[in-house]
Amino acid sequence: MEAQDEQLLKDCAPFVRFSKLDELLNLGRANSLWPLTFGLACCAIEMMAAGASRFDLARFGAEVFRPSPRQADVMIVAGTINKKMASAVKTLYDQMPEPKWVIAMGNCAISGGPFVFPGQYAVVEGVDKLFPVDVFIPGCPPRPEALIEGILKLEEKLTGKRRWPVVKPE
Amino acid sequence: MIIKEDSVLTQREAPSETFILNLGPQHPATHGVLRVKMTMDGEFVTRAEPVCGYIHRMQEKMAENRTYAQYLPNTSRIDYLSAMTYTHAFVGVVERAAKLQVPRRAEYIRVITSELNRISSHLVWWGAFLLDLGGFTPLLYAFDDREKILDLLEGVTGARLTYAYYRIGGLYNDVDDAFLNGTRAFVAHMRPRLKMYRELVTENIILRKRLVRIGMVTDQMCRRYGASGPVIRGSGVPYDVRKAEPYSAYPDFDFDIPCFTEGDSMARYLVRLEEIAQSLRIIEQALDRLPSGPVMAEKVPRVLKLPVGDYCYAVEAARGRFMVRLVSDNKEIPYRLKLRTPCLSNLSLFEEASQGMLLPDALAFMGSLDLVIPDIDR
Amino acid sequence: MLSGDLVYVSAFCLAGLVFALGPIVLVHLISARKTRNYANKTQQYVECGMDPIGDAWIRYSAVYYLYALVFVAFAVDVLYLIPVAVVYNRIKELGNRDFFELLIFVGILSLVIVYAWKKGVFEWKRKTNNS
Amino acid sequence: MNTSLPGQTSTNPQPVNSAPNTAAPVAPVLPPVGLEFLTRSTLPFQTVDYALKGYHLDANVGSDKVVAAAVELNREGFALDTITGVDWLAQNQMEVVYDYFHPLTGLRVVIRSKVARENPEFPTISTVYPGAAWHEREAHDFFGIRFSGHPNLIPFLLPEDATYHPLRKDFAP
Repeated sequence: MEAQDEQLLKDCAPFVRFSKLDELLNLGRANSLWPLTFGLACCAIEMMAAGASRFDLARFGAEVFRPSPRQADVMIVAGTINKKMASAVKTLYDQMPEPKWVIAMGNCAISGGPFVFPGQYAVVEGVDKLFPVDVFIPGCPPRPEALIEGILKLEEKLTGKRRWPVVKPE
Repeated sequence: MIIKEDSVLTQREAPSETFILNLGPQHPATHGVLRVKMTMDGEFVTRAEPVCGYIHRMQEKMAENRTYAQYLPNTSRIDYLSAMTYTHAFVGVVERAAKLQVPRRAEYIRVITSELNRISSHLVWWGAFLLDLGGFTPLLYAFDDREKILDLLEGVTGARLTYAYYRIGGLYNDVDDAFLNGTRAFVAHMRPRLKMYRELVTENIILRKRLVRIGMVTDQMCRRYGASGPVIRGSGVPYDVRKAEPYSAYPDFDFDIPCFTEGDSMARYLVRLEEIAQSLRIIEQALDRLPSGPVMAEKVPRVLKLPVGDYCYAVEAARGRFMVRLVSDNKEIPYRLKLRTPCLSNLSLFEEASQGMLLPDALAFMGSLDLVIPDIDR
Repeated sequence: MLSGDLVYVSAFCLAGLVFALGPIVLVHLISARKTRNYANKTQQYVECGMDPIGDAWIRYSAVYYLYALVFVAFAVDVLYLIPVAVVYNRIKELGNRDFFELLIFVGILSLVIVYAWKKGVFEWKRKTNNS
Repeated sequence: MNTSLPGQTSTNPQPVNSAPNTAAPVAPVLPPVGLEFLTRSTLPFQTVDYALKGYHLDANVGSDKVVAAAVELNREGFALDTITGVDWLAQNQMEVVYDYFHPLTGLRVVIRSKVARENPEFPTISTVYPGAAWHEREAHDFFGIRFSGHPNLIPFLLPEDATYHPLRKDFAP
């Protein structure tokens, strides 16, 4: 019986593949990340440019920008987090349903960026001081291609493999 | 069920209570982190009080521990949509205080890049404003054109949004032929596009119903709140810093100030679209008469110490009058740097102008003011 | 014959039930139980980042209810149009009578709009005396 | 609808939504247009070299005469540009500079006033210029200048419970 089973498995290998349900779900989630429109400052304009006609985020399934945290999967923190705004950012993070991810876009979201100087009193130096961040995109503001690379990095984090070619600087 | 004594059973006309609606920091129509506490009576706004400070980034405090050259990148992060004009004001006030003579070619290139930046800023406003009113496709058209401008400016300055292209005394580098030919091609491409925008959107009856006679702002109200730019030009006062306080190379060019007298959101909308046409005219004239020569003043002192005193320099940014007030005490860092930003004054008339408005009209009115929130909070 | 029909109808009801409750069960099985929160504001119903000011249980103006009634009227209207759509134009000898019946039915129902228009529902007229 | 402003007569009313090509009268650098109000004014104005300073007229008044200056400039048709606080730590003084611009003549006027640095107090001009309310709240945020008579002098850019004044020279975070 075993020989026949092996033979059977070998015959239908190209059509049938066994894996965990989670991997299937993650594949679906990775290709339809709904970002939360959370544009704070300059990076928001580059995020809009990424969503607009030339750097089309729709190619990666991430062009549906949801204003409400209840319907968003990933929070792209695009801009400077202010101490007065920190509680609002945390509230929005709490209101997002699991599974949720955070992309820190721009130097301000990574480490306070250009607004860190001795005697600064208003900027939270980095979003990871408020909640865990999955992908950091450096730049001030990062180019739309960098945001797309960040989303691809997040997809790689979800599914474990990278479907899109990696751009090598020649 | 406790019947309150003034409950509906005993009263003929039951008054509906007002509730406070938080048009909070996270809202698609505020295009940033502006919070407006709106006291609503049903659908009508009885009092709308903007609360700012959610993106306050201490620009003026930073000026007090940065030398003049180090502060340059900050100026393009105050209003990142018209970054060139803001850098122009800061560089202008330093040149005015140090009595530096900027070469003619640098002034012309500053005018060309500032006007290109004004067009790209109006295009972002146009796309986002129609997004607020519910039209999704114009944003894609506007950003498509804007990318052409960004390619031109990126070729010369290296940045897409926050250029620190101007230097104290001139420019970072000279423009190449690709930029000049590309700009001419862009001007030729943009004019028919403007005609298409007018047919596609401006003559659309829904847009006219949403904007005509909505958000009325009188010229007296503009003056008392210090509003400037398209807001005051939409209310009948042709005030434009390029004409009122001529700076840089603007006196050499012949252009008009679009001015409408209705003072409603439609007037402000038309002023901005007309301004794009005027900017194209300026760019064309500047390209035709672009002088040759250096782009940097000869002797710019390495360590710049400005004479004691206070100096002002005002420019016409995309949103209005941006003025830099510099107080110097002959050290290499400014003693005090005040940034008079247009959006703060333009928004300050929102509270008085939006009383009694319907909520959707108040949002259309706020969109027509063209606000950039870090410009208010600095 | 009777049992045949009974099987048919019960299958239909079962499919409807599965169609309705299926996603709820599936989501309960697959999705996470709770979400990470750092300011325990998960239950806050307002999604603008700020705590709501004042109470939501206040006396709204009647215009909202009238607006909802117009919607309900047309929802019921569509409810009756679905079976019509299934058998529309099936019976040849009726000619286009079913079209006119449809027209009369929708016409009567659109009187709701006329009534609402007259009562000033669409102008959001404020009935409060502290206008 | 188009009430003519004092000083200059403004443009004639245009038909709806046409683009009239009227340009603002270009203010020559020296002598600037619209100086005739100087004859009527009671403020100690000195003319200043615009090419160097960026404004035309400068007046130094006591802190009590600030509202009178605002009333007069409002009558002349000026618009409030901004209110700037400057902390002179060395001279132990707190200075407030009121900038005005005229929307029709492009004239730039500056009114400045100084008080002791301990608890600086200025009368509010938001009764004359409602736009000044926010500028005054911001000056209060950054310098702790109290504007008596201000409708709601709560922090404008800083968090609601902020008691520190960051732009004072002796501010330590």
